[in-house]
Amino acid sequence: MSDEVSPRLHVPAPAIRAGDTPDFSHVTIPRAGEVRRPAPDCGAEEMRDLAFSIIRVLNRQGEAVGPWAGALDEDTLRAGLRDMMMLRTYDARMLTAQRQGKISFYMQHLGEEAISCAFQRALRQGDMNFPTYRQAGLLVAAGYPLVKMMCQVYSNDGDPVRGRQLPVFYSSKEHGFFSISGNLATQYVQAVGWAMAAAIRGERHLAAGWIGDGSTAESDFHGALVFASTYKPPVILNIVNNQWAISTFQGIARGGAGTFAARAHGFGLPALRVDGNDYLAVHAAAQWAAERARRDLGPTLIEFVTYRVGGHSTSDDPSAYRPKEEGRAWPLGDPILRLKAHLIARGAWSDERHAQAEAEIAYQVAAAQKEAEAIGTLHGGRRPSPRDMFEDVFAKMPPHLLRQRHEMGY
Amino acid sequence: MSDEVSPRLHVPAPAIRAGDTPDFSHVTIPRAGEVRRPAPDCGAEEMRDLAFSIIRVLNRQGEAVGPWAGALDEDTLRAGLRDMMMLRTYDARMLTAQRQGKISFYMQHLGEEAISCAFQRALRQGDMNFPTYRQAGLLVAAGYPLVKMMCQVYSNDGDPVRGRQLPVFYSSKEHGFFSISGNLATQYVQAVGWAMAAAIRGERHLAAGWIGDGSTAESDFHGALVFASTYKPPVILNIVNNQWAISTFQGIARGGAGTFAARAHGFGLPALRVDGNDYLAVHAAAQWAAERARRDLGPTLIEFVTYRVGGHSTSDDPSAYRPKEEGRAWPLGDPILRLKAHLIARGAWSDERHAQAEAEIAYQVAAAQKEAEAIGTLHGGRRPSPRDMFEDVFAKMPPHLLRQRHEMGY
Amino acid sequence: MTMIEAIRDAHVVAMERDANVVAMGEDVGYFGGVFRCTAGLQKRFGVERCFDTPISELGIVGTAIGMAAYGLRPVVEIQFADYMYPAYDQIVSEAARLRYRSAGEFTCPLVVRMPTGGGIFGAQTHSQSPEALFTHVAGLKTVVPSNPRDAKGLLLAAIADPDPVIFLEPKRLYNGPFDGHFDRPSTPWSKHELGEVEDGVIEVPLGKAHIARAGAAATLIAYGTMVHVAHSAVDECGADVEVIDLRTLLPLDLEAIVASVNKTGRCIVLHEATLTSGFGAELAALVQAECFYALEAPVLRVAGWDTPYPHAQEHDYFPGPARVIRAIRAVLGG
Amino acid sequence: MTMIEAIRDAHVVAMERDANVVAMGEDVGYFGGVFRCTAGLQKRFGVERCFDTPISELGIVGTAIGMAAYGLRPVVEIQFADYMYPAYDQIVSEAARLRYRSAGEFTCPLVVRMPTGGGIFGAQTHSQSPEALFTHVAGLKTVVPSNPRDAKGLLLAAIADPDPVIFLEPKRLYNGPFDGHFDRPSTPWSKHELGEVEDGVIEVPLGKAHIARAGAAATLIAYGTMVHVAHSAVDECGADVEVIDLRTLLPLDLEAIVASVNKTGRCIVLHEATLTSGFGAELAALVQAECFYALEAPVLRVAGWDTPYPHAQEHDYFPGPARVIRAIRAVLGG
Ligand SMILES: Cc1ncc(C[n+]2csc(CCOP(=O)(O)OP(=O)(O)O)c2C)c(N)n1
Ligand SMILES: Cc1ncc(C[n+]2csc(CCOP(=O)(O)OP(=O)(O)O)c2C)c(N)n1
Ligand SMILES: [Mg+2]
Ligand SMILES: [Mg+2]
Repeated sequence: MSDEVSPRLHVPAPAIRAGDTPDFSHVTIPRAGEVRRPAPDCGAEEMRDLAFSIIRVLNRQGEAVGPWAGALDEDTLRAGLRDMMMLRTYDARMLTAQRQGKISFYMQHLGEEAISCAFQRALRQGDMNFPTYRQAGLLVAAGYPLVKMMCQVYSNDGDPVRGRQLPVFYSSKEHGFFSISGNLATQYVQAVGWAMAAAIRGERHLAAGWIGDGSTAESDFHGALVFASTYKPPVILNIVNNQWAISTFQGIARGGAGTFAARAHGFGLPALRVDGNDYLAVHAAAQWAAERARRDLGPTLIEFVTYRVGGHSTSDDPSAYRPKEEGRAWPLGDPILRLKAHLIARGAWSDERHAQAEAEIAYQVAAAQKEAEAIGTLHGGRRPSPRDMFEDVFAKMPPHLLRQRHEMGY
Repeated sequence: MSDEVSPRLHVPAPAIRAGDTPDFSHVTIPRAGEVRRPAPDCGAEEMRDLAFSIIRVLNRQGEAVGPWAGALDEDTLRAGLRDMMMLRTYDARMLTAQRQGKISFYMQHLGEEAISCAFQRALRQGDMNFPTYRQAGLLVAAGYPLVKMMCQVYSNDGDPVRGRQLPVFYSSKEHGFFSISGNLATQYVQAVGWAMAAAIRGERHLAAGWIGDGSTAESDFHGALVFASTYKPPVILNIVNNQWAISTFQGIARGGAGTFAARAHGFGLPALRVDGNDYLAVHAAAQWAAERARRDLGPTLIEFVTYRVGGHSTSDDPSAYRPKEEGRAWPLGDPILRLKAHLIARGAWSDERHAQAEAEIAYQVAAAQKEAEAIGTLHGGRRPSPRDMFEDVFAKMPPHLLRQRHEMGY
Repeated sequence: MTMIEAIRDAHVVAMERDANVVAMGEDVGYFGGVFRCTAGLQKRFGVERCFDTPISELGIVGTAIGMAAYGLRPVVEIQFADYMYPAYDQIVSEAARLRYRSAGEFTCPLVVRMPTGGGIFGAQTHSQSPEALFTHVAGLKTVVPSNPRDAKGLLLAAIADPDPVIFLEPKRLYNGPFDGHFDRPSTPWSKHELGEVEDGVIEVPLGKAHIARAGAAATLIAYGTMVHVAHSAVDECGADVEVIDLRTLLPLDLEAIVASVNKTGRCIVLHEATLTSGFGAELAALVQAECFYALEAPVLRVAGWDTPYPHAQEHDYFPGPARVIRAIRAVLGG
Repeated sequence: MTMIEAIRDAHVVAMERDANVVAMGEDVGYFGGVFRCTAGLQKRFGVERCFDTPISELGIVGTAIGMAAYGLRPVVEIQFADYMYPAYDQIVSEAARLRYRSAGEFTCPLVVRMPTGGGIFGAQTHSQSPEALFTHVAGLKTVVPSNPRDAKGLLLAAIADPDPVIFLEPKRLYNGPFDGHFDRPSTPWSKHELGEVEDGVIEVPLGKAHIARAGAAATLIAYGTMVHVAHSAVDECGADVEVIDLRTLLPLDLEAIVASVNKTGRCIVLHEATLTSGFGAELAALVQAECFYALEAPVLRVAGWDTPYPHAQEHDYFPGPARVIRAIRAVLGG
């Protein structure tokens, strides 16, 4: 072996960093409609190619093309557009509230709205999401009251979780939205357990796990795939690949692998890779995976390819580690503009109706905010009591906690 | 979706259980020589097929055939045979010692001897194994003194780790054998870190991680693959698939996946699947992976297919969960008999020489045992002092430990 | 009935009463557990209610949390407490806080069983007593039975509890009481009155300690194996010592402790776990605060040394009767 | 110099002295850490000595153990202490026991840094103080600095140490001392004498406490943020209280504690972590045992409540000066 060399540490790095000109020419984007749609009972081995392409429905002309185009009616699509617009408006308002010091922290969805909004529309009452902090669209699309969402963010007296959680860590069983943890990835494996419970009881509910690209490196991701592939419960395992994990580009978590979707192959699970900025593609993929779950055909892994246009959170300034304009250069475009264009192309929408909807939504969100702020903000108004701090540690307060509450003066 | 059904929990189970007749007809065994040998710098994507077959060199006639046949000379092969025989004899002796109550516990290698014995012969001084409890062949093949091994097992005063560890939890830096943990899988990721350190320093050493089929379910397996695929250090990640994890058949850990080797694909790492009962195949695969490491071509994952013929440990009675005769039915045969047949077919060995070697080895092992027992056993003779119990918690004993040692009377 | 049989019996009773109770873990299904605590359950209740899992403690507890949130009552086994660490994040960050962070919307009625303690030559990875790593975590209950009857009753209470319970089973007690005398044969439970366990439901509530032996000169606080060590130490030294078997570490029966120490004025705390930051620290801190004016001697702790659990030296490591007697003499002389 | 700058400076000094020192963690490389503690290191020392890692605390610590065994001296960052649990198995079962189980053949000179404590509205997952989960584990050293100078000196000592050191950085102190008064603006370190940090190597040995303030009436034992809370409480109540800044929890400077309490006869232990089984329990247990005859009042503990760290109520959760003053009054009256 004359070719021996000293080893060196290979540290993946993005080609483009802060200060450079954005460049996504290395990202291969297949044409819309190009990727085949296997039957939902197709074996994982027969569809490995789908982990290496991107399922896309909306083409540049705003047409829905190819086998994944689906058959969503115009009302549903308009509702979907509205969900995304609502989420974006809500985000903008809450960001401002954070800058005004009314809330402590916020995390937005900019550019990723299609994923959670479209996915939720493939679920039914009784299904359960195990979301991360970047899927509030699940709640919006499920019709969760805006004011209640805001009260959570404001940690005021209307907060259903009594001020105990960071802003955006919502919880609503009724809306199929599991309480958010804050520890990355931990809930991915819980989603599998929830689906196992449905299978044990023989009840027709499915679970959806959510994880970010960066978080796939965590142990719980593996635990989820191991248990999902073993017991084959009705679970959909979603990866939202928005290219970044705070300052770290997805190459660090992905290593030398082709795609995150391909992780499923080592477990014999089918995987889809989907344009996350294409409302119709997201919905079609979710529908396909949900059908598998409902026919007891087992778990599906879906990688949604998207881009985190905003900062990681309000504590983050992305211009320190990537080009400022990278978001605009992202080749999959803006999910709202794309669905809007599609509806217009279908003759089911117009710029005027869009502007009007925008105005309505802005009004609605502003009104909700007013209502929420009237209850209180983090620092003023009606806020949860210190007494609340001692509740719900256990179902029944044990003596030592009661004593501590008394010591606190409550 | 009219095909909807209630989900149910799919719990994988082996076709054959205790009391049934062994049957391995579902295991596809390719003919020896059939699997191609890609160049070591072949891309992972170009060799996915190798994770779904089994690299085999020795055919039924004892001939070494095909592209993996290698060129081990007869002396080396005879040494290999001797290593395996030695390990088997050692195991038998120690098993008996356990039954006699001279040691607390033991774990044998029966049927798996080729893997650790042959692998070690592809390593060099300065390379480091991170073994499990079933790779003592690494030590045997590296020339570690038998008496010292036994002293560890006896926890006597000659035990290099001062009686602190369970029997078989050896440690020898000099022989490239990292201290065994007892917690499954934890050391797999440490092997990657060790290799990263070699890469950071630019030093020509490689690391080999070891894990059992059942233990691939642990988080550390994932951590190891994530870090290995990210930084591409000189590491070989071995999976010993001996079909069982205590009472649990490999289907529980593997779930619906094709093979354990295929887990590498989701990480863009090349994987080999190898007949673990074929000394030549094991060596050839190890050599191939070592060449990749030494040419800084990155990590390799190898699944060794074998069968755990004995109980999990001396605490286990496998007849409670699998047919008694399953070991004999295992289609890959006995590694010692197969190498013996090969050497005989090559004219480099004979039944007589084999019998003589057996006698010599038996004598050697018995002599070593006598020497070790003369020092002490778990319950008698010269044993580590309670004083030893307080050493090595830290490099320098802090006051509270000194105080405790004094309290103990030492 | 051995403690193993008692634990198995508790499973049977709970699984018959409530179809939501499921058992799982490594080797727990077909084989019935390496200590046989779940033997027969799979046959009796079907593969969907008692099954083998992959070797991933994270996965076992993580999926069980999802199941519990769904409405099941999973009872999971960690093969040895020493192997709970991969599941620790799920236990601490998830199970313990789910009710709190969702304000009761989602809950986690989960029991995590694990064999603890040494005395079987299991060395560093089959001997640990990690109870203090649970008692520090808000939202967890921690239980340690010392005999078959309590094991059955407490396990039933744990399964019925609406919150996560860590159920630590001193493996050295599985087949008979162990009083710390390695040189003496141990009696099987069948010859011990606490081995007599009633059929069906037994009530042993969480959070209530048991005065295992009444006495007036000093209070020995113990749990699990150390209850038996306490008994034998007291027998041997002949002093009039009260022994409290805590049964539940959290919630703690502080009332029982305070009443005893106020009476005796002297207190010794026993456990097998390493001394520093062990649960004995909490007990000593509480006792000195609550009974300051009654105490006639400092609260002493007898515990495992601050080293990993060694193999060959395990008799030297184990805090046996000799050390307890020395402590009794010290507090009585103090 | 802020505490962030001091920590960064310690890295620079250590990395310049010893090519084996490497830094890694989530966002630690290019960006320099979410708290900027490693900013500039990648540029200065190259990508092989300071790099970003995948989001796997297990992987970070697990690979670092392998590196340390090889001969490097990794200094790894866990982004928040709340996220150390996935690495806990590697820390407890591996790093802590490697020297022991190999009888010194393999060692683990590893530093695991993590920001701890609350006060920044970080809620349950950005506020925890898990020190007691480390002090219970044989083989680990645990360090908590309370100011920039100590942070630099202790971090240098930790990196030079031959064994694994858990280095807990009170994030509320990163930019200035915080005395528990949420309603007052906090002074930056630049206006504080402990913000004056010498260039180059500073010696602050592990295992030595610091008498942060001398006094005769009672002893306040604190570390990290609570040192500043102690100061302000003492200032406000005007009592003659001695404040001990432990700096290192394990090995503990018991001598300094005993000397102080034997002098004052009264003792209060402070920490931000939940009360039950917190490190304060160990301190109280030790003090009552070592200073029994000197104590004129029970050792009191002021700590975080036994609940998860809440968001909106964090000022109510934090054990601030008011609670400390109440405790001072109680021990002085006792
Ligand atoms: C266990 C754990 N480790 C670290 C963190 C800190 N953290 C919060 S978000 C984040 C990045 C996550 O990236 P990704 O998974 O890609 O999700 P995204 O933010 O892009 O949606 C990190 C490291 C955490 N919350 N939990
Ligand atoms: C973290 C952890 N969990 C559980 C165990 C208990 N245990 C020891 S060996 C074993 C089975 C391992 O099976 P496998 O990985 O296939 O290795 P094999 O014994 O077949 O060589 C189990 C469950 C352990 N040692 N560590
Ligand atoms: Mg991301
Ligand atoms: Mg196995």
